[in-house]
Order: sequence, then structure tokens, then C-alpha cells
Amino acid sequence: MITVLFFAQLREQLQCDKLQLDDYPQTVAELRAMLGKKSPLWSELLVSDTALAAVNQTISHDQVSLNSGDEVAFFPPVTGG
Amino acid sequence: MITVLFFAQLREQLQCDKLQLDDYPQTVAELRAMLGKKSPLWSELLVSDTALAAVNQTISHDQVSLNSGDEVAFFPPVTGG
Amino acid sequence: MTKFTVRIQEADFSLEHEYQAVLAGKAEAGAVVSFVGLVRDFNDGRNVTGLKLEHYPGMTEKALNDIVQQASERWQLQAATVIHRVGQLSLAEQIVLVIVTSAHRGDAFDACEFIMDFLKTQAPFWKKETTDNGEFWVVAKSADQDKAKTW
Amino acid sequence: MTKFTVRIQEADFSLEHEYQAVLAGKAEAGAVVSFVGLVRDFNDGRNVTGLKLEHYPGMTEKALNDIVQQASERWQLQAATVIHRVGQLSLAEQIVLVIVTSAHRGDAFDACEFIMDFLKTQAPFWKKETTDNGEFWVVAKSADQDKAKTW
Repeated sequence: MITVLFFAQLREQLQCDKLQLDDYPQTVAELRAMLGKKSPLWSELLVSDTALAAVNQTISHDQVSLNSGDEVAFFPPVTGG
Repeated sequence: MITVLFFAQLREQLQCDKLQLDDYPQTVAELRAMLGKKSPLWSELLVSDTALAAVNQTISHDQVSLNSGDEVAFFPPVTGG
Repeated sequence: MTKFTVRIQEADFSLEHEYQAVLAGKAEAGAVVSFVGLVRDFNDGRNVTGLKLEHYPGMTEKALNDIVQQASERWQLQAATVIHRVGQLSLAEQIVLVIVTSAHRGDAFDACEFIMDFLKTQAPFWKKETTDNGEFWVVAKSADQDKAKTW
Repeated sequence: MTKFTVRIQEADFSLEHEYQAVLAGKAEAGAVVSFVGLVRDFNDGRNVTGLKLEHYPGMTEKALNDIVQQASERWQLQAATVIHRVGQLSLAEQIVLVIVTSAHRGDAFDACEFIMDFLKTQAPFWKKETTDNGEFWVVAKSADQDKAKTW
């Protein structure tokens, strides 16, 4: 199982802050594609757009592989400071 | 008349903090040379060495000309901050 | 050994308190550089009354610690403090504090600015502005990305 | 209009007090960068116990005002404060404070470091160290001259 978190406008637009997936693909890219099948909105925000991904709290590129217990997060470019 | 001030180690080495000169030359360079005639020490510190000069409280190069009422200061490189 | 402090909190912070804390027992500190970021009315025309700051608990602390660690490897630092607030903030309130101490002022300036530039682009915080016309998520600036790349 | 404050004084200063003063009534200030320089044991082997700071009254204020003016012409600043102490100072005491506020953090960082770099090379202050082996005038560093030339 992996946990998937969403933050900021991504969380608001998807109306989802957390998913737990028993079945998950091998990479971040494949996870984007799998979640994109939920609806055109999910596809737009996770596949076409610039949502960043973090795996286990480290910003990660799309080829990073996923393992059971991982925490994956998707979020927009950060605006702190 | 011009006023000549000395600061920091220059003041200590020359044992002089202030001079008032009724007769003064036309430029900072000539003032250095004139004061250098007082003794080998004055010559070393004002002519040979790196003493900075300020005319009317602005750091000035040796070709700046002198006028009655001017305040000229000689001092070593600054070390504040 | 650099002394690190990283905190995420809703409460306000005190520059003076943190300044005294980094100096405590550090007679060798010659230079202290501090940065404070405040809520300001920074959007064209819209009347900003405040901010809501969201973050990613856990990752935020990790990201900030990583940034401070990188700074301490690039420059000779004695202490570094990063405090970032979250939650609801009003106009003119303090958002973020970075304090860096070093024997050398150049190192302290560079490290403090480096930490802010990477915080702006790497630490998972998101600002939502409260304005007279509703709430709007702040859009990340490409200028911030470009600035972080210059280090 | 940049609000300037330049002071030379024997008394200690308070970072907090000056920070609050530059912020007073400035809701547009988004970034505040501060520098504090402290007396440290910075000479190889000799045990420094304190400093005497001599200055050139009148010219010092003029030189610092000129430097702040230059900074305000190069960067968009809202306020700038420079306070430098003179007289007898002990180890770990505060010597100098520079605070700069701007809407933009890059401007605040650059202006604060610029002011310090030019203060170090242009403002007529001279340090005499008190050590276990007597008093010694501090020698100006060519590295400071070189750094000021990079602006």
C-alpha cells in the first residue's frame, strides 16, 4: 500500500487530500497516469500540468520508483517565505 | 589658514593630532611634501607610506587643491565595522 | 559544528529572542545576518488583507533542515536558525526568520540569502491571499526559480 | 523616499528597537535584512580582550550618509539604518548594526552587504585591539578592498 497526499490548490481542485492505494504502479509517472484516469480534471492537474511530486518527503522526478509504505505527495510550485 | 588633522596610529606615531597652517601649498601632494620636511618620520609616514587624505571630510587624491578654511585629514586605511 | 534550529509554528516569533539565542556562548561570532519576511500588499491592485499559509507537515522540516545543511557545507557557519509561520496571518505580520552567524560577514550574507532562495523554491509552503474580492492562491514566480539557480 | 538613520555612539544599541523603528508604519515592507558585527577574537594566537574604536567626528557621519545614499540609488529601499559604536568595547559586544528594508529580498540583501562593504573601506573608523600582550592597531585587510570593488 502507498499513501498519496495532495496540497494547496491541487487539494482544493481535486477535492481530495489523501488516498490510500493497495494497487499502485512502479513509478511516479505511472502513478500520475493511473490517477489521471479518474477524470479529465485529474488528468489535467496531474499529467498535463506542473504538479510537483515528493516521495517520502523528498521532491522526486517522475522516474522514481514506488515501494510499499511510500508516502507520495503532489502539490503546486511552492510559495513560502 | 588650513587645519590639518591626524588620526589613529598616524596621530600616535607623529604625536600630533592637529596643526593649523597659515602658509599652505596648493595641493594635497605639496602639503605631504611640506610636512615631510619636519623629520624623516614625517616624511616616511606622509610621503612614502599609504596615509589616506581627506579634504573637507571627503577622501581625496593628491592632486586636490587646497583653499583657505579647508580641513585636511591624514589617516591610515580604515578598519571599522 | 553548526548549531541548527528549524521551527514551523503558528505563533509569532521574536527577532531579538532568536538573535540572543544564536549568540549565547558564541564569543567567536563576528557577523550575524538576519532576514525577516513580512506579509505585504504585493499584488497589483488587489487589496490584500492577509494570508493563509499551508504546509506539508514533516516534509517542511526535512526540506528546511536539508537547506541549512547544504549552507553549512558551503560556508563556515556557527549557527543557523530558520523559523516559518503557518496558519492565518494579517498584513504586516512576520512570516519567516532566518539568522546566520559566522566569523566572516561574507559567509553570513551568502548563507542567509542562499537559505531564503532555496526556502522559496524547495520548502513546501503555499500562500493563499485574503483580499477584498475573495481568496486567491499565490502563484510561484519564475524569478524565484531563476534566483535559486544562480547559487 | 528612503528613510535614513545614521548614528555614531558610545552606547550599545538594540537590534529589536531599531527593527521596530524601521518597520513603524511601513506596511509595504516585505523584506528586512539586518547585519550585526561583534567584537571577536580574530587574531591569530593573540588573546584579544577588547577594542578601542576611534573615529573622525563629522566625516564619519558624512561618509555613512553617502554610502546609504548610494545604496538607495542602486536598489529600491524603504528604510536604512546604520549605527556604529565608538570608544571602548569588550569581547562579544556589538560594534555595528545595518538594517535595510525593501519590498524585495534581493534588494535588501544586496544593499545591506553593499553598505557593510563600503563602511569597511570608506568610513573613518580605526580599531585598536586590547590583548594580553598590549594594544595593537588592527591592520586593514586587502580582502575588504577587493570585496568593495566587486560592486
